Amino acid sequence: RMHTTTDNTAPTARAEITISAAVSLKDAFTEIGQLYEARTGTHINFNFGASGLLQKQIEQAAPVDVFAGAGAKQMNELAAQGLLLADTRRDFARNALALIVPANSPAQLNTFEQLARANVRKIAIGNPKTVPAGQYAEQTLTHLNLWSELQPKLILAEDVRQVLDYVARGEVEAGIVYVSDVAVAHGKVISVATAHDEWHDPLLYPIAVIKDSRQPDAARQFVALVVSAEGQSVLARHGFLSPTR
Amino acid sequence: MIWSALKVSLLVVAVATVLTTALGLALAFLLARRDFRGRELLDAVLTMPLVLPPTVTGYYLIVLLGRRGLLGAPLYAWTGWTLTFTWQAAVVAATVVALPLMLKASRAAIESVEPKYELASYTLGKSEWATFWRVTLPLARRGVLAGIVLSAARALGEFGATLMIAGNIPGKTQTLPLAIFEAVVSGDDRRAQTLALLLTLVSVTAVYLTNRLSRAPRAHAA
Amino acid sequence: MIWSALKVSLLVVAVATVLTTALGLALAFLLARRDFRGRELLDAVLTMPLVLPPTVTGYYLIVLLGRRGLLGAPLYAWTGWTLTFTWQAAVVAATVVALPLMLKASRAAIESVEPKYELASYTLGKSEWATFWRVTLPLARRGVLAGIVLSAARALGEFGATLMIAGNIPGKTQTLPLAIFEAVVSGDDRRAQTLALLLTLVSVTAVYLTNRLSRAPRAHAA
Amino acid sequence: MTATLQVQIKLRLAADVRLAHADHAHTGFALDLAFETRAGINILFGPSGSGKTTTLRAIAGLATPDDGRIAHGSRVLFDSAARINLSIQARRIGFVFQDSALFPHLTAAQNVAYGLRQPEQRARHERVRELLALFNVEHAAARYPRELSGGEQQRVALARALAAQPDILLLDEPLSAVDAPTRTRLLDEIDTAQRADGIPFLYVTHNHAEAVRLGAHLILLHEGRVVQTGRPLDVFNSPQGALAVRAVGTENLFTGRVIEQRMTDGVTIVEVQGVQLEAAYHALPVGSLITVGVRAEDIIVARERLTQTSARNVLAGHVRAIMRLPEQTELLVNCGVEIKVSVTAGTINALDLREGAEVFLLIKARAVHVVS
Amino acid sequence: MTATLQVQIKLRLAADVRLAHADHAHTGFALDLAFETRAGINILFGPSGSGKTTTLRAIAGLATPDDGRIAHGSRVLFDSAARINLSIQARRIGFVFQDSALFPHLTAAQNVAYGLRQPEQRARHERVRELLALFNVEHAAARYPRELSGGEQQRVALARALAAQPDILLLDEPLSAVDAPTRTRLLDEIDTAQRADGIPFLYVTHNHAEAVRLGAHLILLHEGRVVQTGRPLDVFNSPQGALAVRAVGTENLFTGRVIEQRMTDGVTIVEVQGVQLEAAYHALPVGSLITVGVRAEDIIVARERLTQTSARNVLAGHVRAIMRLPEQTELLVNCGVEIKVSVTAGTINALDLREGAEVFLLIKARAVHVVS
Ligand SMILES: Nc1ncnc2c1ncn2[C@@H]1O[C@H](COP(=O)(O)OP(=O)(O)OP(=O)(O)O)[C@@H](O)[C@H]1O
Ligand SMILES: Nc1ncnc2c1ncn2[C@@H]1O[C@H](COP(=O)(O)OP(=O)(O)OP(=O)(O)O)[C@@H](O)[C@H]1O
Ligand SMILES: [Mg+2]
Ligand SMILES: [Mg+2]
Repeated sequence: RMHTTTDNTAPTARAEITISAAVSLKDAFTEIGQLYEARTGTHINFNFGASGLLQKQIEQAAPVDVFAGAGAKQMNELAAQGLLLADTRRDFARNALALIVPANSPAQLNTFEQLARANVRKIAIGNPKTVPAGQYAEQTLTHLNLWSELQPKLILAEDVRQVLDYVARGEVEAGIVYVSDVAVAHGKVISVATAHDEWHDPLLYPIAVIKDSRQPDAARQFVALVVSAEGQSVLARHGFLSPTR
Repeated sequence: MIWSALKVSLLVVAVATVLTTALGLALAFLLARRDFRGRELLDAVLTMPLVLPPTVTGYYLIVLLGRRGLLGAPLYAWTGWTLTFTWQAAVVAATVVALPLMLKASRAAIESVEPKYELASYTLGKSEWATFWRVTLPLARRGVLAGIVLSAARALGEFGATLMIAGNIPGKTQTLPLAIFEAVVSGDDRRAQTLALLLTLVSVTAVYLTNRLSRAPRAHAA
Repeated sequence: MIWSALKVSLLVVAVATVLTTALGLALAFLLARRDFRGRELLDAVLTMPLVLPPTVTGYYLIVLLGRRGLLGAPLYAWTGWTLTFTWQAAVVAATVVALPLMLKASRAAIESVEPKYELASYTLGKSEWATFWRVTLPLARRGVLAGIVLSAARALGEFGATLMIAGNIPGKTQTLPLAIFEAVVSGDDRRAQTLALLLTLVSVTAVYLTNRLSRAPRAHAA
Repeated sequence: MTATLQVQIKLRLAADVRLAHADHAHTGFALDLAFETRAGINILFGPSGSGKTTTLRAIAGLATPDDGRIAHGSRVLFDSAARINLSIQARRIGFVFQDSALFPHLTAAQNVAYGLRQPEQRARHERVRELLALFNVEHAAARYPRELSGGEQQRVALARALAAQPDILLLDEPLSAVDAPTRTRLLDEIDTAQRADGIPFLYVTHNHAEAVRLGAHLILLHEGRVVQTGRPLDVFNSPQGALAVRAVGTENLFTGRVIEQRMTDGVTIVEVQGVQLEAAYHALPVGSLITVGVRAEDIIVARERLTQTSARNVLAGHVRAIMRLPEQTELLVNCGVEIKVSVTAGTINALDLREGAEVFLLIKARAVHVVS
Repeated sequence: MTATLQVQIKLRLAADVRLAHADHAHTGFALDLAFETRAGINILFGPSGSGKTTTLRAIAGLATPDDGRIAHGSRVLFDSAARINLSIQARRIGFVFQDSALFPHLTAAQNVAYGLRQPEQRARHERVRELLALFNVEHAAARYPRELSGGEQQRVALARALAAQPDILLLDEPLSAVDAPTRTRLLDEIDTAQRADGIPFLYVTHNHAEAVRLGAHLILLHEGRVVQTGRPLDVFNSPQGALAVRAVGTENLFTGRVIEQRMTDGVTIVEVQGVQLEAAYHALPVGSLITVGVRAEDIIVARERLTQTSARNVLAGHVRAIMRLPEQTELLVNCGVEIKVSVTAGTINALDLREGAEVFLLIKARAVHVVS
């Protein structure tokens, strides 16, 4: 099978598209992908990774048909470079930021503001420069006037999983992740607060077809499926909120 | 899917190890036995992939070999084919990051071979080429083998650069380490553990067997 | 911030290289010159950090050495200090991932030393310890040096495991590779290039100097 | 006094046979021997491949016998029954290897210094110079082994072994690459060194002259077994059995005492069992014990007593035996001592020689050479 | 016919001096020599460290002279002026190294096979066996070099070099670790091999007997310079200058022709420049050219002619010169050929010897040994 799919640009007997998506979307998209394949007969190559990395690949003309990011930043930058089929961009899901603590935390933490307390010595967030969740966490903390004060406590992780691990293993007293990520830690972390939408930019998940796509129609079809009621219900089941409030 | 990751990994490692070995040996010989300007500089530059974060190496690879890359663009124009997101890309990534290991280990081993044996071979009428294969290499075999094991292991574990240039496409470019990464990030700890165990098993077995074989039937001092 | 990353990197590499060298030599000697059950298995297991994705290694390190880790918990209870997010953690990470390189390269080199020289040293009344330092090591020096260079380079480039256990705290645990990664992924190409150039410069210089020094004043065949 | 070294070992060497060579039958070598050293220099003598090096290796602890016992005086170095097997270092045995085995990363001077036991820097430096000078390799002090000639390497190896002041010294053909004149000088030095230290030396050689010159005791090896032991003279004069004969040649060797020195005539008078022999002058005090050799080929037989000849020794005797061998004939003549004389077949007839015949042996003083 | 090898080179060896040893003055060695080989075996003779190995290395191309020219017949191997420097392989020069340099990862048989030129497997196998047998090391065919004794290593190295069928063969003390009886056999084999191939052999040794036995031509080295060349006999008989004297000892060597074989007497009659000498029987056809040696110590001087002695040779002659040296006295006696006789100082007086005196030299047939 590996060999039959080697040639990813020439038209093959069996059509296939490549979808680069934020790794946090893995479970939801895999499910939607199965629906799609069953329906269209087109094979999907999923390429899950950090949004920033996926963006780099697309900028270097990787053969990608659809990009689904975990934040607006990467998509905006791709759009600015004219790498998207402009009319195909949609926001397909929304997320919220959760403040999490270890399951057996002694810190008695209930609000974001309490992060300033002395018994909270370390806080893990995504690296704002590379991880979308980190960017939103920064906005949130800035909005709450905590950003500069908390600086010395911050541990910058390269992906959400790292934040979860730190919190789950008690290396930090608290962390900020997406609401949809909390389930991944299998109860080792508890979400104690959720950030208000107005504390940060809209936490929207955009999707778009890449301009260089060889199968723009198949790609559009996938985007359509994601934003369809069917797709939305799969996403909802995996903890994502509807893009429209 | 576990098996497909194993299959991809084995394929990539096999091809990459062959490439690394061939390239590494050629370069090691050049660096060890030829005196030319900028020799040590070349050695130092070839060590770079060891120092750069693999993701960054991967990024530079994609800049070089991607569809719009310095080499990738002409290739695409010529053949309509691009390396990105193919298993061959994973091979390239693994080869590039593993090469310094092969190179350094073999160079040291080749340099440690006493020249008198090579000279003796020349007086027996053997060319430099024949002498390299039949005298130098056998006498340097421990170091060379260490280099091969190191670079095969490195290729097997390669992750960052592969993710960048080959992507993470299950059944196609998703190697064991990538599968582990994906499982970990998506919270599938069970799967992650299984995969890690598999990876451990494969590599421990391979290294163990190599060690045993390389020492049988008995060690001869060079 | 570039300079602070450089400073952290140099500190970490310096300490990690010393540790790797000491540990690697001891283990290499053990594996090369002592015959015990499970020897090849130990060798194979010690190769693992090369194969596992560094983040996985990092994760295991946290499980072992973190505040609630197997060894980390007692340490924390005892001293109130925890390794995680300190520069020492970066050292540990770098040491663990670099060790296999040192180990394999030196083992091969030590095994390539003709036993007759060690035996000659024993007949001159020198202990195994003295013989190791004064005969075995000098004769194995090329391979050992290659091991040191490889592991120093690997330590300098260490990224995944460090990120996991040491965090990415500018001025404290943010090493050059972490800074580069950040710059590349966040699209700050200018900064990425500057940093990569710096890293390249540091490592090329170091490797170049090591090569030159190790060959001066002239090559002696072992 | 010097403690003797007692060796009694069995050792099988199995070559590392690979399948490809299963057709070669002989792949092993078995050593099975017992001997004891005497005070002074002991010679291990035997043809190439007879197990000389292997024996030394077993004694030094570089090879472990399958069975047996090695002791130096009361100190047991190895005993398979008692499960004793001292480490190489603990044996305190010096070893001059057949292939030198100089450390390639050290200069000649550093190689010698390596074995020194004194800690003091100046003393070390001094001693190194002294030892290098002793063996005529001062000029090569700063050279690395690969920059030394074959003979120089051997001499540095000798110096290195002596530097470590071992309790026993094993020398494996230490002068094979050295030219004859230099060798003569070095043999003196080795002899002197032995006398100074008083430790047992076990010296491997296949050179007759070296064996006789140095040896107090000789152990004759053949195919891993001791075929004869004794004073080199005795072994060479009366080899027992075909194997021993093969190694010894046709030398008459006598031990006697210097009874007079005629400096002006350039002769030394030696008395051997009541018989006086004039030998070329050799500077030894009167009364010294001395060993002299006369080759069977160097003796002339006459039926009349001659006076006007340059042969300073004219010994009267009787033919005890005539041995006709395929290519040569040997007389055994009793002149008080038994002397082997090698003659041509024609001589027997020409001089009408038979058992009991009275003969005069003419031996030049210069043909009576002092071997120790 | 065999093309001669012409060598004319200058080469400085500088030791790798480190600062620590700056106090050792002598660190370099300079070779500066010119010679030409003759057909047959050429002996490179000289004391340890005189540059024999270095000379061979330069010829084979393992070391590059600073200056000079090396040619084999019309084929220029090296010429500093013309900037010619053939690669080692292109020179087609075989080299038996002083330290064997057998490949440690190959067995004795594989080492020999390594150099073979024939491609056919059976022929190769056959040839390897043949060569190993020739040098008496068949039993060790399957052993690795470190499992071989010193002498066995040398013999395998010899076989390996011959296997490659070089145009010139350089042998660096190839038999130094071999016992005397074995050596005698091997010298014959080497001689035979040379005659069969007809290529020039350059043979390094510091063994007199080997030099005389094998050598058609001898090049005497001292401290990197050629001090004398010629037939080994001539060089040893009349060394010119103090340096040459040092190397040659006290042998009389003559070339003559076999004129009669008295099998029953066990003697061979050799005529040397009109003088008949009886030598111990040697199986050579009448008419053969032969070289015989008589040591100066083995000759007895008499003032009267003796008949009833076992000395088969009684030569009348006149004392030409008397040389009194510190420890010995030498007569030069003219009996048609010039013969050196070594006597004690006392003999001179006792026999009233002076220049011009008539003397008779007594030489046993067995003392006239055939050297080639
Ligand atoms: N590991 C081994 N396996 C098999 N045979 C061996 C091994 N080592 C040595 N031998 C054989 O044992 C015999 C004795 O070897 P040894 O080196 O003791 O001889 P030697 O008397 O020192 O000879 P030489 O004078 O040539 O040095 C040789 O025939 C050699 O080939
Ligand atoms: N690289 C070098 N630097 C300095 N001197 C050297 C070097 N190589 C050899 N020599 C010296 O050159 C001299 C001649 O060496 P060579 O090996 O030619 O001697 P040789 O005649 O073969 O002696 P032997 O009979 O002892 O083997 C020796 O004194 C040696 O120490
Ligand atoms: Mg030996
Ligand atoms: Mg030499």
